[in-house]
Parts: sequence; structure tokens; C-alpha cells
Amino acid sequence: MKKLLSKKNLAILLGVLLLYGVIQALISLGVLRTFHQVNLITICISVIMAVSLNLITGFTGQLTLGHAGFMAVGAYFSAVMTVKWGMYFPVSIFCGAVLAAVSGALIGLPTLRLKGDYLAIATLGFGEVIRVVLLNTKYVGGAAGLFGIPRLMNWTWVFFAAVITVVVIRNLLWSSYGRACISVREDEVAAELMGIDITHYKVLAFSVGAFFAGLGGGIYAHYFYGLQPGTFGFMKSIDYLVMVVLGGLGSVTGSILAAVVLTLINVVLQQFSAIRMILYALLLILIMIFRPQGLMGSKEASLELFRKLGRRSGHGSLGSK
Amino acid sequence: MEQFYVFLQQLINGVSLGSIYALIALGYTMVYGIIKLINFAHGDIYMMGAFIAYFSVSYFHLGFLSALLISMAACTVLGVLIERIAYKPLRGATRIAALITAIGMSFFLEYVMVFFVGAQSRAFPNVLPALRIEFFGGKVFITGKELLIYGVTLFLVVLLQFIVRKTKTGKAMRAVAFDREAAMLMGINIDYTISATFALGSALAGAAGVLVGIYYSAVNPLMGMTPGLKAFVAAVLGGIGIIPGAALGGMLMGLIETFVIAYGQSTYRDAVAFAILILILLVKPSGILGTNVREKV
Amino acid sequence: MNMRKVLAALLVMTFVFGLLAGCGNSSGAGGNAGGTAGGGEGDTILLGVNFELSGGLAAYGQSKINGLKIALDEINAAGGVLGKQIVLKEYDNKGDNAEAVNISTRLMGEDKVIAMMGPVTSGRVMASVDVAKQFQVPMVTGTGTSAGITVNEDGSVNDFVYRICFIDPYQGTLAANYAADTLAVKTAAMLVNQSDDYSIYMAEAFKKTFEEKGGQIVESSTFMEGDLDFKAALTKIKSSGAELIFCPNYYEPDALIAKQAQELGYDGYLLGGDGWDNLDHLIKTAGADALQKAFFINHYFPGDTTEKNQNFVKKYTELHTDTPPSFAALGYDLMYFVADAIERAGTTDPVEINKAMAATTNFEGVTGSFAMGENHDPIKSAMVIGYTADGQYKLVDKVQ
Amino acid sequence: MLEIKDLHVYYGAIHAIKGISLKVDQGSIVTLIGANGAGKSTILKTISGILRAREGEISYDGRSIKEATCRQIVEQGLIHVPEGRRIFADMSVKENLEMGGFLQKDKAWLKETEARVFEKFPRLKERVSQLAGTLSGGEQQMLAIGRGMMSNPKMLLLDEPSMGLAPLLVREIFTIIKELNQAGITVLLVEQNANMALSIADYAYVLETGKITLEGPAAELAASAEVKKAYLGG
Amino acid sequence: MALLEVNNVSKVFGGLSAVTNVKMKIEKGELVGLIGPNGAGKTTIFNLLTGVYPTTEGAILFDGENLAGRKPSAINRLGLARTFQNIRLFGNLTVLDNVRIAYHSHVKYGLASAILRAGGFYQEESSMAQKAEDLLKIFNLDHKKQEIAKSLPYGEQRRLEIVRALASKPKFLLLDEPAAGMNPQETTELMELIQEIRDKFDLTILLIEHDMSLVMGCCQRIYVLEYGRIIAQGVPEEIKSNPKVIEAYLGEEVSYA
Repeated sequence: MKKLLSKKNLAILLGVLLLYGVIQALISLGVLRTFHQVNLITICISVIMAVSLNLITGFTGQLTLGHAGFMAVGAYFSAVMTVKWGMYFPVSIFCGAVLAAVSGALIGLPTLRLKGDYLAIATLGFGEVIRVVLLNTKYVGGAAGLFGIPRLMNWTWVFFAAVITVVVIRNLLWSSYGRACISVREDEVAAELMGIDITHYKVLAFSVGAFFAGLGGGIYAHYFYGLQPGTFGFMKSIDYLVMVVLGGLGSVTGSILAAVVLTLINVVLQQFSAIRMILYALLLILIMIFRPQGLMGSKEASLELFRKLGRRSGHGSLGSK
Repeated sequence: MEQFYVFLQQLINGVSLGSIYALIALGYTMVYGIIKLINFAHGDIYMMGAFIAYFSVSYFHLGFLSALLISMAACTVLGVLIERIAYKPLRGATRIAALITAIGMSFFLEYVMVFFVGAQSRAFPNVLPALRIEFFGGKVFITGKELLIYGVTLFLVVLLQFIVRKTKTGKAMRAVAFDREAAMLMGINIDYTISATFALGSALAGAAGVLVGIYYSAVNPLMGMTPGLKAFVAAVLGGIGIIPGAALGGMLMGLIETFVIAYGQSTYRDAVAFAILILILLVKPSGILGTNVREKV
Repeated sequence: MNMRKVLAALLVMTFVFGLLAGCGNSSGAGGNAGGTAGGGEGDTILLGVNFELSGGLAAYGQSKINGLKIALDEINAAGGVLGKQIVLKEYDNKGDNAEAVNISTRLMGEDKVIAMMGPVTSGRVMASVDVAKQFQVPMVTGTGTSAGITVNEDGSVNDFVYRICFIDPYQGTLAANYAADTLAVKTAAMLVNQSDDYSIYMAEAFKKTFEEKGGQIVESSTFMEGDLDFKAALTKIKSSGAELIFCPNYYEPDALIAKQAQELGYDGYLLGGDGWDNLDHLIKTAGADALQKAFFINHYFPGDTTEKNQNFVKKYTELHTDTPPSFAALGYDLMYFVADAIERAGTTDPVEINKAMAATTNFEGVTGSFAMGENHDPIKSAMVIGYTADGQYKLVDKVQ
Repeated sequence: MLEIKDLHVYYGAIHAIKGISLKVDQGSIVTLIGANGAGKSTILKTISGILRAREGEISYDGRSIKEATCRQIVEQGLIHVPEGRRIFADMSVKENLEMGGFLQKDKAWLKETEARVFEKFPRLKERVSQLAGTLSGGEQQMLAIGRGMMSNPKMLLLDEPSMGLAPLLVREIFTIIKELNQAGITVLLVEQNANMALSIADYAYVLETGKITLEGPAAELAASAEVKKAYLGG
Repeated sequence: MALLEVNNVSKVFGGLSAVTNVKMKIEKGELVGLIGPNGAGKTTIFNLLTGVYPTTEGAILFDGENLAGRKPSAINRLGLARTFQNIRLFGNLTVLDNVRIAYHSHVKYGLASAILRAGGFYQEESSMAQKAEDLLKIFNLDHKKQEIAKSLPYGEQRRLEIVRALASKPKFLLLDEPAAGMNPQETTELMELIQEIRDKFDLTILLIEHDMSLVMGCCQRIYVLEYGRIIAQGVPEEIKSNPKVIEAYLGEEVSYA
């Protein structure tokens, strides 16, 4: 009998708490210093962004180049609420995420009749429009940006935000609603004819994806002291898309893995200033040539997968695990 | 009356900018048409073209025409190499993987150039005699550089149409673009045809690079990013994969940007351009000249 | 299949080679410092560099580090500071705010540098301010001009944060004074980089002062980073009849603006700030003819014949073929400013160095001499620079 | 002329063709009949080099063509006219024919052949500069066959030429196939319309889920109760 | 009242008539065949019935509801499900997931319950899995439920398509060449299965088929389509002997046993 508190779920819960506990202990002991915390938080933000983008692009099959636009909405709105309206920051961040979700639905509704590259371009356009609007909004500082946001986020908040993101998106995906999203990716026509209102599920994926991108933005705003419109440009969207593809389209654990790996690679590359981007570019090309399906493909890292590693591994099922 | 002259001058400005977008968009559209890849590195091939011309003119003191030809030839080789090295291994993979590879290639070209020549702009020497044709008593005028850009753009669009419509390779490109398997059954060499497409598209990018170098007198390794992106948007606007569509889309982008600055809020220029793009796509989901393909069920 | 393997192998080789080359490059800095527990101990002094070396702002970061390295070599050749050689720990922040914070934390928290130079542009500096305050390590920017870097909205001054350049409003105000008083223009237009706060703040100050002095801004147009075409805006400005165009931008767009304005037959003045300072680029791109009515506010006269300046210009030109832009000059001064403060502090304790920086009274740099004001902004005199017909700088005016 | 021995083809993990052997003599019409999805098109695609066989041997004119590229196979005069016609819809009729003669160098020969095609299909001549996509189904099939003729075939692989055509047209197409055969072109014909196929063929194979279940002279097969029941309607 | 009424429906694609003036009336519980040469417009009719294309003219009434302007998903939820001629499974998903996706319109928990794993989520999921498995069992696919759909043999993919269509709990099932790619043995089995599920699930079935043995063997009535027009209809015996049909489809020179 599958239950919420099944052995497996308990094991995962314990694992998560253990991970948190160990890292928290290392922080308390001073083994992990501020610099490590900055990177841990960057990783968590990347996890949130990549997993939420994977929901849209990897699972629902809608290529979007404007994910940083949703992040910007969440970041700016939450920052304004905290700094200018004096709200309690978790409320601000939540409201920012909600606004991002609304904008996700708004962009989703009209543009979802577009397919593939046309949708990609429309979302790119959306991201750019957001950026230009922010540049023109004096209230949030325009190009100079919005600074003086207190660092209210810490490792605990961010870690659990990332865990919640992953759990919510995973639970969504491993349910009938998630399967409906995935069917849109597999074959829109067949899905529609099986009673799946594909527009509805595209909007759902966009809204939920945008919600968590907004959450990622809110965390960003409350950790990195300030915001500038330029931060949330097209290249930022590409960065997260790279994570999703590298991890494997349609693999939540793949996105997590890629977010961790790419953030760490980035830190290593900081010191190779002159050739940093050359190395990064080569890395992208090499990985795509040798593993075009990404690190994880569409598989999920799970206990079964590890057990199967010796044998030829099978595909993961989207059961209600 | 004065306003009318300004309008004419703005029209000239818009057409000039549009011609440049069109030139870059042509190469985008050709490559997209045949392998359905958004070749993000295209804007960077354009940058390479500008640099090759810059070096030919600055260090080897070549004239405009020889610089243009050398640059187009070098870009042709570069384009084919990129296709063979980075894109061909991914032909069977998902399109998004190819997209990431193209992005990687774009970074690679940009930062290899940054590494060797630095990120600073370099001044492109003036290789053309100053020419200025005036109308209405000097109230409206056109420069020699602008005429050159119009001329070359028009010539290349016509040439490209000729190649694609009339030559054997061009027809093979259309055949491969339409139905790769059927083209194989005609004995058409797919690899060769795709390489030829890259060659042609890259040569166009090279030409665009040279013209932009001359027109704005400046080149830098990151100069391909912004125009590359806009030219791609232009190609989509016109209907991606369609040669006249790319020219039309480019021209439209140039005119929209110019007139938003001239008669609207310059601060919202890019937002307006993208909003128009989204609107056009909503009305015509496959671009202005695109035909909506009905999916067979 | 074989082709693919060969190519892949080639790519891998390039990658590995690149990585090795990269290690080789940085080992000069990282290797020496590796053994030292903190930036101040041992026989070297470790300083941090947090610059925009890749991404859209790379041109400015690279320019600056070129100047900075000339100063570094000079200082080390002369025996270093406090008898120790200076070693740099340099990282690239890609022009990204989060990355700048990350690197500031890394430099101050992990590498234990005793002072950090950079970032180059205001946004990145603003993002790093709190890190410097948290770690109590002084941070000096050579080119971060946004007023909010050193002084908060409530008027409090950020401890541990310094700059050695003008603040934006100051230059804008000076430019407006010059336009209204000396050039005696009544109408002006502005052409502003909308994605750059440097440009925006300067334009705001210019507009305010210019209008206070009875002038009128008849046209204001904006563009975005990376734009090459200004003809539409210039045509509009020309038809507005503005006597002067205020271009508070960096030299790349400014050169294009000057050239395109000339092509369009605009015959009014062009006026800008220290972002204009890159002689070679402007002359080569726009041509001396286009610059005969162009002026900019600068902290010094680049044609300055002092030995110090001549020496710097000569060294820079030898290494990098062109005359140094202001970013390079400020990079050079930045290095000397930090070295000077350490020397005066007499210790490698960051807190003491911080005090020494605040107490700077007469720093002589190639970009002019200054004292550090109580707002941690330098008190510099300003000049108006123009161009001669044969493509050289000329000193037009000294303003205060 | 064409001989296939123990051919195995896979689509990914699916074993589509499970050990097929067949033979086409020079100058004959051989037909391969079977239901949709039995693997008929797969066999043709494997012969013409679009798909690769995992096991088995394909020889044409005495030489192995198992590893040959599409182009090499076309060069040897083995021409595949694919199912669903696959004409280039956004190219004109003339351009489609040009594509058919893509590898032919001899301009005079091409001109002559084009004239022959138009002679055979006068309706194509009327529509020579029309976009192929605007042709009717029958015209498209004619164009597809005409396109095949342009590449100077010694042997034609025809995949479902009767698909979607009115009976009158089907008869016309089959007459033309017979004529082409009489002009010396060997034909391997894949058909669902078993009646028609058997009526013009010399020899026939029946394919079921990737295996050949029956073979024999066409007339014998047409008379076989088994075939009648399964494919000609019970 | 008939369950499905097609009233003078026409469809024109870019000037070409694909379907002209088609009239059909299918009563509840019937098993009807639709035959005709390839390209006659059979699949187009299915596409019109399921809302993939809008009709150019005419109306389709299903269970008293006019289908005009409804999305395919809405039509499916009214109780009309189909299979596809060229198999459109969700190829990268497991057999079980394919079936469960079709069941989605009937899922009893909400989005919030899914995310919180509450509100009977687990019960519903396991009952859904059970139902899917039961359906798979009928078509002898239950032992392959964890396999990836596209790796199944052709015949099994066809059967899976039918299972998937059934999972959306239709009243009316449209089968587009269900026996394509099956050998006679499998075809016979399928024929029996189709009749079995019609009784078991109280279905009305319209099927397109080329395999005459199947059509003649199991359909109660047959419509014959040629060139987009219905040229004949009736019970199998009538169709077999209809000269127009023989001329158009079966071929005149062969007599049928």
C-alpha cells in the first residue's frame, strides 16, 4: 500500500534532513564559511530555476527563452515589497512568486498556440519586454537598479525553498496532472484527443514554472543585496536552459545535478578570466556531442537506478512513487 | 514640409538599418530552412567576417572589394567547419541539444576572439570615398555607404534567390529542406547540400560583417550578439526558412526601430519591436510570409 | 563515425590544453600565494581583483586590468610595498552582480586579501559593498561612478568602500555649467545609454543644472548597450534644432555618435564625460573632423606632460599599441592608490589600511591628484578636453 | 537482378523485418503484398539505402549494395519511388523532374527523357510550371513516377502507387507500370491493392509482420484461397 | 435518436474537397465499418468527428450535442475516443502511463491534492493503476505495463492504442485501421476482442479497415467512401454485392466467395 509515510518517502525525508543537518553543522563549526554559503545558495537558486524550467521545457515540451523574465518579476516585486512597503520578507517573496505565476499565465495564454521555435522567440521577446520595462521604471531604479535590499535569506531558508520546489514539482509530475503535461510534450494531437486540454496544461506548466522562477528571483533579491534589469537578460535564461539540457530534459534529478555541477564549474572558471568562456563553450559543445540527451537523459536518479547500474538500466516510470 | 523631409531622412535611416538586419537574417533563415537549427553562432560568423575584413584592410592594406571577397571566403570555410565539427554529430539528436551546441559555438567564437584581439572595439579604416547625394536642397541626403549597403543587400538577395531557385545545388537545398528522405532517393548528397547551405549562409554573414564594419567604422568581438539576436527575430518575423521573408523581416525590424525612436518613446524601442513581433506571431503563427503547415493526423 | 571521433578528440585536446594554459597563467598569482595563510603574512602581499573580464562589459574590465598590471610591475620592480612583493588574486565576475558578490566573498573570506580592487562598473560595486563591510576589508573601485556606492540614501557613508573617480552627478553638473556658461548654448539634446546608470545619472544632473541655468532640453533620446545605429535619434535631434548634444556615455557609442552626427550634417556641439576618454578609438572611428566641436569633462588632461603620465602612456602604448583610455589610466592609479595606502598604514591589517585610505590627502596619479573626501569620493579638479585638428587632445578649460 | 537474403531490419528495439529473402529477375515485375504495417516499405527503404540492415545481404546486378549510400544506389539505376509520392510540393513540376535527374550529367538525354515523361503523362506537361503541391493525387503519382524515370532507372521500386487514387487512375498507373516494364525496366512493386498488383506481376511475395508467408507466380497466388481470404476480401 | 448523426458534412482543404456531403447515422450499440480506397477521406471523417479539423459545412451531432466549435479534448470528454492510423502513442512513456494519461479526465483528486499527496491521492492512483491494468489484461498487455511504448511490436502498439482510447471511458469508439500490421491470426483475435469490448463496455464502434475479412466478419453495417462521398451503405452482404462498391474498391474482375 502506497502511503505518504511509506518507507521510501521516509528515507527521502531523512536523507534531506541529514543533508541539511550535516551542512548546517559544518556551517556552525566554521568549516563551511561565507564563501561556501554563497555558493550553496547559488546552487539552490539554480536548482529552483532549473527544475522549474524543466517542468516547462523538459516535461511539457515548451521551449522557452524567457525564464529569467519570470525571475525578474519575482525578484523585483518581492524586493519592492520588502524595501519600499516594509513587508515581512517571506510574504514579499511569496507575493513575488505569485505575480510571476500570473505573468506566466498571461504570457502563456496568448502565445501557446505557437509551437517550437516560434514560442521560443515569443518568450524571448517577453523576457526582453520585462527587462525594458524595468529599465524604464524609475520606481525600481531603472538601469541603476534597486539596491539596499537587506540580506535576509540564509542557508536554511534557501535550502528548504529548493526542497519545496523540487517536492512540489516532482509531486505534480508524478501525478495524473504531471502525466497530462508530459503527454503534451509527447504528442499534442494525441493528448488533445485523449481529453487532455493541452492549452490548459501548457498554461499550468508555465504558471507553476514561473511561480518557482519568481521564488528563485525573490531569494536572489534577498541575498545578493541588489537587483539590476541587466541581470535578468536573455543570457540568464540561456544559462538556466543550459542546465536543463545538460542535466537531461525531463529529469528532475538531472536538473539538480546540472545545477550543482555547473555552479561549481563556474566557480572553478572564475580564475581563468581570459579563457573562462572558451572553456565553458568547449564544455557545452563536448557534452552535447558525447551526451546529447544530457547527463541523466530522461531518467531519474533513484535507488533503483543505482541498483540497476550494473545491469542495463531501464527507463524510469512515472508512477506515483 | 520640414517634417516631411525629416520623415524621408528617417526612412533612409530605417532602410539602412533594415538592410543590415536583412543581410544577417538571410543566413539565419537558410540554415534554419534546411536543418531547422537556430544557428546562434551565425551572429558570430558575422563578427568574424568583420574582423577578417578589418585585418585585411588594416594590415594588408587591401581595398574594399578584395577585403569583402576574402572575408566571404574565410567565413564560408569557417561556416562549413563549424557545421562539420559541432552540428553534424548532432543531426540525429534533439533540436534543443543542437541549439545548446550552437550557443556553445557562439560563446566559443566570441571569446576566442576576445582572447586574441581583446574585447575593445577597433576602428575600421575608411576604405570608401566620401559620397553624399542630396535632395531637396540638402534637406534629405543619402551617403555612399548607405547606397553601398542597399546595393549589396539587394544584389545578395537577388543572387541568393537565383542560386536557390535556379541552380542545381540551390534546388537540392530546397529539396533537402522539404523532404530529406525523398531528396536522398534522388541521389542528392545530403551532407554536401547541408554544407553548401552553411557555406552560403556564412558567406552572407561575412559580407554583412564587412558592410557593418565599414558602415559603423568599428568592430569588436561581441558585436555579433545584439544584431545576431535581432536578425534572428527578423527572420522569424518574416517567416523563418523563407528567403524573401528574412529580407522583409529585417527591413521591418529596421523600420520599426527607427520610427519608434523618431516618433515614439526611444526608451521602449526594443519592447515595441518585440511586442510587434509577438503580435504578428499571434496573428500569423509562422511569420508574415510563412505558410501554416497542417499537421497530418 | 570516425570523423566524429577525431573531431571530438581534437575538441577535448583543445579543452585540456586551454585548461592547462589557464592554470599556467594564473599560477603566477595563485601559486605564490598558495602557501601563505593570510594575505598579509609571509613575504608577499595578496590583493584581490574582482573585474568584469568577460561578458558584455569585458572591454572596460580588460582595459582597466591592463593599466593596473603596469602599475603592479612598477611597484614590484621598485621593491613592492612594506618590502614585500604584491601578488594579485584575480577573478572574473562576467559582469554579473551575484558573481561579483561571490568573488568578493571569495577574495575576502577565503583568499584573505588585505584589500580588493574592483569591480569596474557601478552595479557590481554596489552589490559588493556589504561584503566589504561584513569582512572589514577595504574595497576600492576605479570607475564605479554611481553616487550610491559610497553614500547611502540616508546620507551615511559606507565604511571600507572607496573610489578614485568622479561621481556621476558631479560631471553632469560641470558639463551643464560649461554648456550654459562657456559655450553659451540655450538648447540641448541628450543621447543616453538607457541600460547604463553612469549615463543616466549624469544626464539627470546635466538636465537639472542646465535647466536651472535657463537652458532647455529640447530632445532626449536613449539607446541600449550594444547599439550601433544612432541615426534615427540624431536625425530627430538635428530637426529639433538643439545646439548641443550631451552624450554621457562610454567612448564606443560616443565615437559612433560623433561620426554619425557628422554624416548627418549636425553642426552643433557634442559634450560628454570621462567615458569619452579614449583618444585613439575616437580619432580612428569618428575622425578628427567629426570631433572639432566635441568636448568632454575629465579628471585630467591625457596629453599631460608630467613625467608620470608620459611614462605611463609610453609603457601602455608599447604593450597595447594604442594610447591608454581612461579606464586603463584609472586602473593604473587604482593600483598605486592601494599600494600607497598600505605603505602609509605600515601594516597589512585591512582595518588599518582602511583608515589610511580614508586619510589620503594628496595622492598623485596619472589621472590627476586628489585627496579622499569624507564621503570616500576623491576631491579632484576637472578639466574640459577637446580635440585638435590633427587628432590630438587639447586642454580647453579647467573647471571646478 | 536484385537478390535479398535473410534480411533483418530493426527500428530501434523493434525487429521490423525478420529474415526475408526474395529475388527479382531482370525484366520482370515482382510484387510484394501485405497489409499496412507488415514491413513492405521498410524493405524498400532498406534496399534504397535509407535504412541499414542489421543482418543479411542485398545484391543488385551481382554486387552487394548493403553498405552503399543512397547516391551510389541511384547511380546504379535502382530507383525508389516512395510511398505517399513524396514529391517536393513547393517546387514546380519541372523542378521536381529536374530533381529526379539530379545525377544525370547528359543534358541532351535529360531533355529527351523529360519529353518522354511528358509524352507518357500529357497532364504533367500542361502543368509544367505549376507548384507540385497543387496537383491532384493522381497527377502527383504520375509526377512521382515521372521523377523516377528521370534518373534513368534499370529497376524501379514502387511503393503503393495506387494509394488514394480513383479506380480509373489506378488502372492508368498500372498500365504505365506495365509499359515501363515492357520498355525494359525491372519492377519491384509494393501494393496493398493485391488484385491489381497480382494482375500485372510475374511473381509475388506475401508479407506478414516482417516475414514472408507465401510466394509464387502471381497468377497462382491470385487463385490461392488463402490469399483471397486474407487480402482480397472474404 | 441516433448516438451519432453526421448531417451533410463537407470539408475543403485549400480548394480541394476532401469530404463532400457525408451523411451517417449510427445508433447506440452498433458496430459499423467505414471502408474505401486509400485517400478516399476516411481518416478525414474521423478527424472531423473528433474535432481535429472544423467542418466546412454541415453539422455533427453526438448524443444530442452539436460538436461544432468544440475542442478535441472537450469532444473526447463527451465520450468520443479514437485510435490513429499511423499510431500516435506517447512513445517515450511506459505502457501503463499511456493508459493512465487517457484516464486523466476522470481523475478524482485535484491539483492541490496531487502536490500535497493528500485527498485520496494514493487511493485514486492505485485504483487508476488497477483499472489500467485490468484494461491491459483484456488486450493481453498487462505483462508489458512497464515497457516503453515505442519499443513494443507493431501489433501490440495497435492494441495499446485501443486500450488507451478505452481508458478515457468513451461511449463511442473510432478505430482507424486497428488490424493494420497484424497477421490473420492476430486479426481474428482482434475481431473477437472488438466485439467483446463493445459488449463489455457498452460501446458503439465505428471502424476504418482495409482488411475485408475483419470488416465483413464483425461489422453490422458498412459505409463505403469513395472520393469523399458515401457511395454505398448497408449490411455486409449488400455491400459485397453492390456493383458500385465492387467497381470502386474491390475491383471488378474478382468474384468474392
